[in-house]
Amino acid sequence: MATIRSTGTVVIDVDACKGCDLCVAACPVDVLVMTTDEVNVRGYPYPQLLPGCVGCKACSQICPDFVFQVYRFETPVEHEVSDPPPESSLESSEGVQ
Amino acid sequence: MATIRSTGTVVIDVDACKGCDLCVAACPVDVLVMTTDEVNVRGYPYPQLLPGCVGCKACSQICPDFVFQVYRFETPVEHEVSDPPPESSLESSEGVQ
Amino acid sequence: MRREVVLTGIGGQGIQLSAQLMARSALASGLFVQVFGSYGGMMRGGNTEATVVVSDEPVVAPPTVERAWSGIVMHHDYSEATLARLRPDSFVVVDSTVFEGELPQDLRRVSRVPATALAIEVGRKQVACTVLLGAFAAITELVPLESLVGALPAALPAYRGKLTELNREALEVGFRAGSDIARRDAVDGASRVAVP
Amino acid sequence: MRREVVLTGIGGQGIQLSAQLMARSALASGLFVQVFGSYGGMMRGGNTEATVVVSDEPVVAPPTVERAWSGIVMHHDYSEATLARLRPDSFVVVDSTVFEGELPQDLRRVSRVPATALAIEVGRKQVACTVLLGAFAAITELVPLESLVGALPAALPAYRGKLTELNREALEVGFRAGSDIARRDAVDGASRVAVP
Amino acid sequence: MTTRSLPIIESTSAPTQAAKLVDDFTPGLINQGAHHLCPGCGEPIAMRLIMEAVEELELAQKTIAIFGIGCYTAYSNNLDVEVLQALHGRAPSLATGVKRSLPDSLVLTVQGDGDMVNEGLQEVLHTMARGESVTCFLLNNGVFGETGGHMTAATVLGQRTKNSLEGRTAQEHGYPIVISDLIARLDGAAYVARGAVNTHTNVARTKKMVKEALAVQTAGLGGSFVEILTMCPTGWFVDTLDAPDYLNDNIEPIHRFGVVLDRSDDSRHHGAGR
Amino acid sequence: MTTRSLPIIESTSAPTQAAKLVDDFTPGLINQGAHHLCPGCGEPIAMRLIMEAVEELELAQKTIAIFGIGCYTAYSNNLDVEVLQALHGRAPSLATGVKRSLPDSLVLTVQGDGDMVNEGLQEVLHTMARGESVTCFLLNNGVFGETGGHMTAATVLGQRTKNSLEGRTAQEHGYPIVISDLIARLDGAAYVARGAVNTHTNVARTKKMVKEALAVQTAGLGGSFVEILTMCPTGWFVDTLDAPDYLNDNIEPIHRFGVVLDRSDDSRHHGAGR
Amino acid sequence: MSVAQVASSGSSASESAAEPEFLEGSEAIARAMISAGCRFFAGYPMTPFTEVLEAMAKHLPAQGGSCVNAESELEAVGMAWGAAATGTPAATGSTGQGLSLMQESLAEITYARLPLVVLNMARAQGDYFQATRGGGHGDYRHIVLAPKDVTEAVYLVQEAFHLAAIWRNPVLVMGDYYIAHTWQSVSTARIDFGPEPDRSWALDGATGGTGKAKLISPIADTKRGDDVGYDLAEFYGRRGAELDVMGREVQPRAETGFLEGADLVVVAYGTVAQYVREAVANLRADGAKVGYIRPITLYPFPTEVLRNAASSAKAFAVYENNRGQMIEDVMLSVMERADVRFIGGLSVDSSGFGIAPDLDVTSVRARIQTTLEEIS
Amino acid sequence: MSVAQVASSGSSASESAAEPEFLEGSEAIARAMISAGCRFFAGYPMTPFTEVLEAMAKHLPAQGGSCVNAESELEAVGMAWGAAATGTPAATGSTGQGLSLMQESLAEITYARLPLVVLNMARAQGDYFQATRGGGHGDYRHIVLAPKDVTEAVYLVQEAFHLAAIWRNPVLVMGDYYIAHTWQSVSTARIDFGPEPDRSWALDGATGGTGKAKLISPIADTKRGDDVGYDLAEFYGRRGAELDVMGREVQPRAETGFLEGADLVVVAYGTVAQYVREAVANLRADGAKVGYIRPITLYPFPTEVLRNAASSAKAFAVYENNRGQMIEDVMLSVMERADVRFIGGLSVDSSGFGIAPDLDVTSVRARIQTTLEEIS
Ligand SMILES: Cc1ncc(C[n+]2csc(CCOP(=O)(O)OP(=O)(O)O)c2C)c(N)n1
Ligand SMILES: Cc1ncc(C[n+]2csc(CCOP(=O)(O)OP(=O)(O)O)c2C)c(N)n1
Ligand code: SF4
Ligand code: SF4
Ligand code: SF4
Ligand code: SF4
Ligand code: SF4
Ligand code: SF4
Ligand SMILES: [Mg+2]
Ligand SMILES: [Mg+2]
Repeated sequence: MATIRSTGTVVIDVDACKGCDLCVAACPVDVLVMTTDEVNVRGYPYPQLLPGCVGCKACSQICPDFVFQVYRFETPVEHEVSDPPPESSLESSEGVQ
Repeated sequence: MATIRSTGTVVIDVDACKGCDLCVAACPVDVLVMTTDEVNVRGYPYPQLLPGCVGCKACSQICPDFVFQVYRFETPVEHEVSDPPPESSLESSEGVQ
Repeated sequence: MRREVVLTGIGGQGIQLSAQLMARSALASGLFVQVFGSYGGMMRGGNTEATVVVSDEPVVAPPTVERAWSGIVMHHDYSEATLARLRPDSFVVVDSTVFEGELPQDLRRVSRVPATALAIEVGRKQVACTVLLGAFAAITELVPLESLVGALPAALPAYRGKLTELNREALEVGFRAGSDIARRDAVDGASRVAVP
Repeated sequence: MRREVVLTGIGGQGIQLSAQLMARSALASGLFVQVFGSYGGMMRGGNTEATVVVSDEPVVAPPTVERAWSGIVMHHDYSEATLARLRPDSFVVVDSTVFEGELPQDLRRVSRVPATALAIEVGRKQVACTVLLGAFAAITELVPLESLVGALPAALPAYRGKLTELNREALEVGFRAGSDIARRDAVDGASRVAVP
Repeated sequence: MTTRSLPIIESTSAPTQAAKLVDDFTPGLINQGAHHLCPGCGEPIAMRLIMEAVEELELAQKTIAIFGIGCYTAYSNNLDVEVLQALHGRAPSLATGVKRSLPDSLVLTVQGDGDMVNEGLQEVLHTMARGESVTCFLLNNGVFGETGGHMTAATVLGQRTKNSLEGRTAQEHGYPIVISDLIARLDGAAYVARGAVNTHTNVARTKKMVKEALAVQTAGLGGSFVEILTMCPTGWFVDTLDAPDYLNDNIEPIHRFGVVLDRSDDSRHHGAGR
Repeated sequence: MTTRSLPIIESTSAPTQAAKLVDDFTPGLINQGAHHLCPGCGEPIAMRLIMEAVEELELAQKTIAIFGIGCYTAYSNNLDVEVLQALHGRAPSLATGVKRSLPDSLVLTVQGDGDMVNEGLQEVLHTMARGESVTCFLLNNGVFGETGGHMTAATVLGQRTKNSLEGRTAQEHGYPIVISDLIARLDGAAYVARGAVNTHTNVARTKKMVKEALAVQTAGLGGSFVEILTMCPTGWFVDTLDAPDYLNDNIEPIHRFGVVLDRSDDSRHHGAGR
Repeated sequence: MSVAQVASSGSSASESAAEPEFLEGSEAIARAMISAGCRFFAGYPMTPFTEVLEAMAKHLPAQGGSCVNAESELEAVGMAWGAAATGTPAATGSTGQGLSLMQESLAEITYARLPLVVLNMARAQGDYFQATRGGGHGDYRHIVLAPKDVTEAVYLVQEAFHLAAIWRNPVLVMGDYYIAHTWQSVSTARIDFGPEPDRSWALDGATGGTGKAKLISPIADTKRGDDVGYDLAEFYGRRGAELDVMGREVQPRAETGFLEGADLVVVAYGTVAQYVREAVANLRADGAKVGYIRPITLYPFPTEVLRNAASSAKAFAVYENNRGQMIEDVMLSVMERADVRFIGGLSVDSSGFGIAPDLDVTSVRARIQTTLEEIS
Repeated sequence: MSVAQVASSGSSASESAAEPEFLEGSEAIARAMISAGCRFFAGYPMTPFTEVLEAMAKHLPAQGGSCVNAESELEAVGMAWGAAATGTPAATGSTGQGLSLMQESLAEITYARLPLVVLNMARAQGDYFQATRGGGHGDYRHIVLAPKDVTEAVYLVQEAFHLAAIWRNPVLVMGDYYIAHTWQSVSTARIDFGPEPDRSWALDGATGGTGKAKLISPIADTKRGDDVGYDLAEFYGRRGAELDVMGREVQPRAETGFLEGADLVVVAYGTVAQYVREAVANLRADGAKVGYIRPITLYPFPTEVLRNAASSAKAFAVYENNRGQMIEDVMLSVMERADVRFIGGLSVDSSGFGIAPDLDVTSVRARIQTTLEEIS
């Protein structure tokens, strides 16, 4: 068990997504993952949010389909998780492919 | 009295001339002069040759109306003249304007 | 014998490829075929539609038909005009993963196959229509599976060679799903729609 | 009263300017005028022609006339069509320095003025037609010299202002030459052609 | 595939905790985000950043955007600025007519490389040479996306396209035009820069260029021009996720990122027009 | 007026003394010298030197000359090489079609600055960018001579023309395009040079450039391009005799003489086509 | 001779207070355009359009307008398009080749429903089909006006701006070398054609950010704000219907002369018609039963005028300076109610513009005479 | 149903030895062009012309030809012009806007008397006027062929090269999205149309330095070798006369069906005519007295065929996918011998090409039915 702190969060407009993965690659803290077993109304996998978002707007700025709304919390939010977060966001971000 | 030597000469197709003066300006030894009291069939003054041509083709290459044929003598030709040739061809060439 | 099949979907689902496979497979069986494909409007992801006419005598028909014998329906977007071309007694196979539209009331039979889901399992969403074609073949017996697979090399552009394998799998997966449906239908007593 | 004058020459002789001077001078006398100028074909030095119609009532005529009262002829090149427009009883003034062509047989009178030579004396070959116009005015009395000179500023483009003086001189030189001819003709008993 | 088993955060609606909205689905000047461009296409990203720049500079009510013809044309329908639709290649000339008629407006064009470097090369060059106070944006993806991914006059050597399946070669297909560098040679141009939308940092960098270009127009300094390299996974025969790297590795070495020309400090330089 | 009183040499026919003809009225490849271009026009001089270069390289029977539309067009009638008349601005595209069909021919175009830098800017740039093995000649006099001396896209600032009577200003008329320098930026171009015909020494120098350009074509190295500055006393509002100096003083400082690009040593560079 | 159908140019000149000036046709046209409100002009030199361009460049800036020396005709028409989209009364034009280059844009400007005046300062009359049927792609029409001389050109050019504004459609004015190069004393003062329609459709940037930002496009006129995109069928249908209305409601016009009792009616337009009129007048004076019709609007074509004349005439002779184009409109009007013959033919001088050698009253008269003999 | 007037495509396919292949229309057209000898092609992508361009790029180089991906349509037509001047059988083409851009060159290529095949892979049928009257400047015509399907396109495209060579004139082939995108089994083997005319007029450089070097120009065909310059009047006169001869001598063609006893004749061309034919056949089967005529040559128009039909029919109904253009040629043929009505109209889908929603047998049939009722 560990605690992950999110200083921001996103709203994901799932049905707008075209599954291109660009957001996942862009997220500097690697908190976006694509669905593997579910597709949206257009038949695309789409991203889901894990704890740890920093509200950096990387995803929203790179997303070609305007799927994200980004918020920054006034006070950070803590999430209890079973595993520790990955060491390097960059490596793990690549690992998502 | 003096002697001027011509190592070349030109044939001038007077009626083809449009009186632009470019040949006169081009002649490095200043042996072309424009008529001042006669015009050709199109109403233009045209160049005449004085002794001293060197057959350098400056006139024929610059003439926009292909008025000149240029020859080089196998043996230079001497002309008797009353005045000495001008000192500097460039200055006198400008003087012709 | 003359069979008209209309296919409809959105760009990137493989509609045109499926029409080609069906056509070449029918040609291989000595039938006459005409295909008309319409796709790519102002942008990607637009409508794509195909009309396949298979006949045992030379086809002299306008490129589009208005009374089709059956349909392959990949998506609800833009499907309206195509669905309107179906004969009252025709039947359709539908990609149940994504299709959310209305179908005409009077169809003889509707077979729902989760083609996109199966395609993603195969490894590429883009082969969804090939999956549905496989199912269609199983249900209608208009063309045999082997000849569909055999048509793949000719129908895929040379530079897309690596897709042959994926599509072969998709056809097989779809064919299996279609066979299941056909079997179930037979049990249910639904009327067969295969080529007479 | 209606007078048609046609002018012909090659580019650079001042044909259009002369037509303008004649027209504006006639306008200044309260007459009605129409001018049509044609010039500049594929290249410089091509044909240039003008038609001036002067009348004491408003001019409603096609731009070109085919029965002109008189002509101003600056050069033989291209002059054929223009000369053909002259009435049998018309007359022409000709630049004798360069004109080498044939004139129609039936002209009432031909006045030869060495316009180009005179223009070169004035200092610029390009004012040759203005010289001829001066002569024409003296011979025909269609327009007075003063009003031709008066028309110069309006007829010359602003950026050619320095030419006003040259052209004034040209008009005067020509007028003098024309007056001489007119006087000589009068002595010779040649019929007058001036405006009735 | 990730092996982590972190909890998925619910993200279908705004957070219940106190939070500030820092980026919306679409910028204020895009009426409608949804579009039919391909997955992973760079063009909507470019459109977003241009519209954000206009909004941030508070120029929306002065803007007239003139569109060329390519995949991006679909966007003419979605923007909340006034749009004038041009023919293929002709946008800069329309822009000239608009700007001369409305000297106080902000006039921008949106063209692709096919539209600008092929069909309309002459128009953009003349407009920039003249020093027209308009801003031209080039969405350069190295292909005619719209017609199915054919080579353009800007396609780099070696690139595979629908009509250079083995990769563009100089011998068969000629050499590409490096358009921003060419435009920077024109005396009428006051600002020329090249950015990209393949990473979010490039997006941010490019937005600065866009703002600078618009400022140059507002100041009447002459022509301004921003080339934005965009991904076209469809035309490039690459997966959407590989496209950003493909751009870095294959296109950027020829069409280099950066400010190519900046005369914004030269107050003697000024645009044409009245 | 000269004050000398030298005798006038009779020069209506060939000399009676033994002499060698070193220059004829017109070069062998000009059927007809007489033309209706203005007194002091530079274009016939340029045509002469191009035709001399073709003759000296013994390429006459391979040559197809493609003409644009301007005063020089009159020359299409006079040359003793095959001529294909193009529309205004379009010559380089016709040249491409000819060269692809007859790869062994020598294909050259003759255009003016109006024809090339205005109406057909796109065509020459694409042709040179592509690296088409053709040679394009530009007779640049800074005006549309043919229509009466209007400003072109190559007219230098300050020059008086029919539509810039007080001299071209950037603010009113935009900036000029320095075309050879622009073309030299194109990877497909193999040889780019700028000469002039305002003096006989420049004529000689320019002839060398023309020969080099044709040699580059023969070797299939890519596009070759020679700009020739020509006098247009009519359009420039200057006397014929002042025109050569006007060119030196006003035009050459912007459109500089010399070889701008020479890849003729780079054997890896090659033109497009088959 | 009676000048029929419509207020001809004569009346217009008198409407204006300003004194007539002695002007070259090209200059008069330019001044008339400015009087009509033209504030944007772009063009590329080509004789005899050049002359108009020069005059616009000289006069327009002083009126607060812009005249751009465009780098080519393609660019000129593009610039005019841009200006027109801002609601600025705009014009462009060219000659022959230049007009051909503009066809793509002229077609699309029509779909985009923009007012624009286009001058075709033609060489000869070979562009009749292009003008009346549209040389570009698709299905569109321009209103086409064909003045016979400078005075009428000055009137029609002004009216062209009015018609363009009313119909939000390009209006083509057919001039030629003769009109451009003829000097006449004319008034170019503003003519009042009644109230101008509103231009609230025009772009000025102001609707940006309101959620309803304007759109001007050849395929739509409002943004749909959905993700489906434009509905071309709907738009083209609507635009087509508007064009139909324009074709029906614009008043066709013609000048007619000597029609009473005419066995033969000669049809000609533009400058050519001036020679025809004079030839017909001569023949009438000699007792021949011949009249003429001069279409002033080439589109819509004055079909009724011809049809009415066909009820009494035996034959029609069409004189065009081309190989025969307007003759199709004449035949479509007359049908088989009278014989239709072509008596024109292309006539050009060595420059391809300038004076048409065949065009003089004597030879026109001779052709009419021959036709009269043939039909009697 | 009888296919009238001319050897239709059916016979041509059987003439060739080669086995039919299953090909998309665009590919079939490309192969047919190559079979016909085409060795130069240039084009710029635009749906549905793109597809032909792609196929040419794929196949032409292997035959020793050149296919250039031109940077624009203006450049494409220029390249084709250059190639044509060397005597190389050449073609180009485009769609809509692209064709409009080419009008200037297409006009001048015609004056220059060069053979060229031009494909108009049209969207809808709005370009009828442009094709048949020439959208460019001046007075010229192209031969215009309008196939109804892939099989006929393969035939006519080959014949186009032959006609272009014989007449030294551009020949336009009107295709569309349907033809480009329809797959059929067709043979694209070479069809023999008889001996090819000589091409000694073509440029190859060889006459340089002979004193008689060749010239190809839109305003002259030989150098005069004097200082006067070209004689445009003479040249245009000659060229015009050649065009007249071409217009008279090229055999007009049409397919006709069910004309016997038909009260109503429906006229349509191209793909549209396929729907009309089927609708007419249906109606005939139900006893309606209706027939059809499908012009195959749009220029020269098969006037006689229509005129003959007019002697017995009460009315003609014209179906075009546009606002009515060919109807003028129908009226010029039928005159007032029968009533002429327009039953077509522009029908496009949201892309502006692709499927025309109105175009199905039922709705075509309904329009014909209505007309039948109106006239009875
Ligand atoms: C005159 C003309 N020719 C061709 C076309 C067809 N066409 C539409 S978009 C396009 C290419 C667009 O390429 P680009 O501008 O790079 O935009 P992209 O699709 O790559 O975003 C072409 C050739 C056209 N619309 N108009
Ligand atoms: C499409 C088109 N537009 C305009 C013209 C008119 N025109 C003929 S020559 C020319 C200018 C030529 O200028 P340039 O090429 O510089 O040649 P110059 O006369 O200066 O030698 C123009 C605009 C034309 N012939 N075609
Ligand atoms: S806002 Fe930043 S941290 Fe949060 S999901 Fe988006 S990219 Fe990741
Ligand atoms: S970037 Fe946007 S469209 Fe692409 S996967 Fe992420 S949310 Fe979906
Ligand atoms: S050849 Fe030389 S020296 Fe002789 S006249 Fe000519 S320029 Fe003068
Ligand atoms: S250069 Fe030629 S045209 Fe000019 S003055 Fe000399 S001879 Fe005459
Ligand atoms: S084809 Fe390319 S540019 Fe067009 S929408 Fe798809 S990815 Fe974007
Ligand atoms: S106008 Fe200029 S370019 Fe033309 S012929 Fe005269 S001097 Fe030469
Ligand atoms: Mg692109
Ligand atoms: Mg020039």
